[in-house]
Amino acid sequence: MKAKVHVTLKNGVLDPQGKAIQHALGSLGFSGVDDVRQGKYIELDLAETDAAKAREAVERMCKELLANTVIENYAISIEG
Amino acid sequence: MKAKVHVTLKNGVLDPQGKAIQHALGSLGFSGVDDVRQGKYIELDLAETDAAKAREAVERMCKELLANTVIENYAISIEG
Amino acid sequence: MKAAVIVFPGSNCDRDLAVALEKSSGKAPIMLWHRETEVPQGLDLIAVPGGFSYGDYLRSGAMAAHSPVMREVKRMAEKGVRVLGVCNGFQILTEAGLLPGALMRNRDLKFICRDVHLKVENTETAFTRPYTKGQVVRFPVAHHDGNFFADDELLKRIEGNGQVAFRYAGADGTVSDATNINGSRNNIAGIVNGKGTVLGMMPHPERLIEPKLGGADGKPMFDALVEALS
Amino acid sequence: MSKITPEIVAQHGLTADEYKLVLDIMGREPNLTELGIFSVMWSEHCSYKSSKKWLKTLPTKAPWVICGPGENAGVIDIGENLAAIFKMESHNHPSFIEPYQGAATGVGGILRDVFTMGARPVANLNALRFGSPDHAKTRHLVSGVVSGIGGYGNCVGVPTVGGEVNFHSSYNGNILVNAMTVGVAQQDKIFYSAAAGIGNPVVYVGSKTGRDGIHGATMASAEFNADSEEKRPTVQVGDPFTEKLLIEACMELMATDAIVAIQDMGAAGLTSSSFEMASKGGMGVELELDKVPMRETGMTPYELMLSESQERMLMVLVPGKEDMARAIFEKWELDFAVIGTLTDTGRMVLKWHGEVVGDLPIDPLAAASPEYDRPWIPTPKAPEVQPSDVTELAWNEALARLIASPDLASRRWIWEQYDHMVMGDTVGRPGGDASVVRLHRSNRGLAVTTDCTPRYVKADPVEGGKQAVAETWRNITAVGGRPLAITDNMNFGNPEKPEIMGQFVGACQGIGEACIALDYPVVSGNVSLYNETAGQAILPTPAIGGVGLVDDLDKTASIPFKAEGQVLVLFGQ
Ligand SMILES: Nc1ncnc2c1ncn2[C@@H]1O[C@H](COP(=O)(O)OP(=O)(O)O)[C@@H](O)[C@H]1O
Repeated sequence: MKAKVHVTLKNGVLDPQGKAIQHALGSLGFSGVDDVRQGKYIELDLAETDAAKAREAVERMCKELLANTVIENYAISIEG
Repeated sequence: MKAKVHVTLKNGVLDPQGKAIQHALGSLGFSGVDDVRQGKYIELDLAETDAAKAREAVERMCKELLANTVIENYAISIEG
Repeated sequence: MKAAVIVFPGSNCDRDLAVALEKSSGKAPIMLWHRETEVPQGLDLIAVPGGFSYGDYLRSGAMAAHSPVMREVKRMAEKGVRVLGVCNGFQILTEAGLLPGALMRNRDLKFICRDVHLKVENTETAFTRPYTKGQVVRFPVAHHDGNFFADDELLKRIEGNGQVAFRYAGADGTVSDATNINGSRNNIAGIVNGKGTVLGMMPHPERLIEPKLGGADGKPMFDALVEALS
Repeated sequence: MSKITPEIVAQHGLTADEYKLVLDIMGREPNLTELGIFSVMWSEHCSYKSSKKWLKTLPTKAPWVICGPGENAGVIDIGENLAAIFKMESHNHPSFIEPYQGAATGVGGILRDVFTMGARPVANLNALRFGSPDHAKTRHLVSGVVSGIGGYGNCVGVPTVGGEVNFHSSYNGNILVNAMTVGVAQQDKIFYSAAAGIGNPVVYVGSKTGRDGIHGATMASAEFNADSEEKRPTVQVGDPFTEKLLIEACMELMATDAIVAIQDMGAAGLTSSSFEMASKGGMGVELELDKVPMRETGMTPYELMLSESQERMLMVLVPGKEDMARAIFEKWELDFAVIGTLTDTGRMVLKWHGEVVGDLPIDPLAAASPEYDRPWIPTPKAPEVQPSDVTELAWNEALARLIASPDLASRRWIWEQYDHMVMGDTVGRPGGDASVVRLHRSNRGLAVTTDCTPRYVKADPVEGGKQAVAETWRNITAVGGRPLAITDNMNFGNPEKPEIMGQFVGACQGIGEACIALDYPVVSGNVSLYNETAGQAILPTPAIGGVGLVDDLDKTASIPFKAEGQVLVLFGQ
């Protein structure tokens, strides 16, 4: 199975990267960009074939390694 | 409108970050992780209200700044 | 030699590069702010320094590559003005399309700061002429994203054209995976453009220009530029 | 009915007695914003209430001391109209919770303490203590802290040239991350924090204010426990790129004559910076909080006063210089806002869209904060080790054990992740005794080092304190430097326990005695108490940062053997 994980900064946590991208887009002449947030996108190929079990494993991976839950949220989607 | 951009490494480009995550998951005792790829996930809030125009603008942002097309692919999704 | 050093927000080796240029030429280079839309007349050399332009957020060098001044740098490079990009400067030159390839995160994901040995490959440029082909020199590196990538086809072209200037090597000149500090393809540490007028390199020649700093292998590069461009 | 309940008072880390003092000072019940300000100002972290009495005993004077403790950093004369400005500071608790960002923001904070005084930072050091190497969290913490320190310092472009690392199980739940910055300024261009000039504008520069680390300062003073998990979102994210811009913009403005006073917004942000500046200058302040650049919507005066957002500074300008200053900060793409004026009232008046939302007397808060003479007991003398207590090992086996010991193993893995050469003046790289950075365009240099051996301090705080000072002295002399002054970072457990307080008192005594004997004063420092987890205190760790001058860089010494046939000599007893 394939798992896709999005790791994003929690609301209210400073996002220097997003801020810098927004600024750079402005200097490139792109107007009307009100906000930019940058996160991570992780794709995992899993040997597991049961979706529920796969989700449960990825959930633990997020908590233990992939996300830093002090400042980040994560979202998981599992695909056949 | 909101635009979500996924920037991922092209096939054939080695992904040291993905490899490191895979390895770390292994040492944490997670078995059956066959491959890991890491990319970027960028969310943009746009003033634009027309989806087609928004997509077209974000397409240009990706080409000019958000992705390095020598090594990266990008995918855009636009949401109301 | 009339030289300029570009200063981006977040450049931090701009002064070091200026000191090295001044030491060889006796003349302080012009410091050019990234917002400049015109460069002074009669420049012989433009140096793009190391550092963390725009924090290296998004990708190293990506935002700086789009600075107003870079349009001018490109225009000057087309005219044959020599351009030297060190470290972040190399990343900026690839992002700006002045040099081929891309610089990715180091293989072991860590920032590396130490002296490394380089094998000099191409001595036909104004930058590398004082070295002999195959000579081993020692320069410091200090980077997180120095892993040079080019796909097979591009790599073949770069190699075929003799565009490789330096490779990571051992003290005895061996080039192997064990001497590849960051995972660069073919151990590439620095390349030139097709005409040999633009050099980008991850190691810092400006950091070893006097024995007191631990070595002077970088000094000949600046001396040679002064000689060639005066 | 009272709005401030005893629960709210307790949540703000104030004791019942302290709250009584609040009522006395205010002459009425404070509102929440005012209470928040008291809690921050009177936290251990800001007020030094448990340690002040003992810190006062340290020797702080010498003919070459330009400014001792009390300012943002200490200042010493290094000749040729130059001054070295330096300080060490802890970021222990945040680094345990989020090692990368905690350590990174620690570096950012100490850099600001130094450049706020007009010095360009020229060297960073870091004194680190981790739990035992086989503890489950240690690896993660070591790698996070080291990459955080590197991530910030490398980006800002200040070389990280030295430090120290120890491992001991007492740090398993409470690591220590002490960061030191050394800067160099022209003696006639040193900036202080005392506000002056009625009517002068109070100016905010740097990053926008968010809800970062609200209550961070109180957290740094409260003992860790299981529910510190809940305090997690209070960790701030560092933005070294903005810090670099802030350094350059401040340096540019400092070259003019526009600044009357300047201070960084460290722990306790706008509150401590505005109170300290006003209190030192005997001024009053009126702040219009709605003018503060804000990162988020719906922020309240309480949040603005308590936010610990990073990369911000507060300045008092010469009237009429606002536009010139604004142009500099805008060039560096930083926020700039006039947020208040100095008054002659001796009070801090906080306004929110024209309405007064806080009105507090400055001096009783800042200068007259509580001071405790906490009970302490001297550490009992440890029994002397007898030769018969020691098992003898074959010399090569002993050597192998020493080399393999985590406390002695090579630190190359760490310093190679730090750019220790940027700025082109690192003459003595890490790996030797003190590191040496050249004074730019000269043949003189600064020798810098940090040292402490916590197990010695635990066995005998007085001797251990002396030893830490002496070790920095030796490391500086070993490279050919003349030791001039130190900064200290006192990391201890809960001072409400008399044994812990006894360690603190003993270490202060030892440090003081060594400094007097060596004519080597303390010019700045920082105290971090309550370093305990579940009642288990860390080893007492008074980390010492030493700075010395190398008068002639052609006369230095370094560690490597230089050639075959040279003679080895052993000095001392
Ligand atoms: N955290 C660190 N960061 C940078 N350099 C370090 C760090 N820890 C140790 N070093 C360097 O490693 C060398 C050895 O350190 P240490 O064992 O403390 O030396 P000594 O005990 O001789 O003073 C010194 O040059 C020191 O600056």
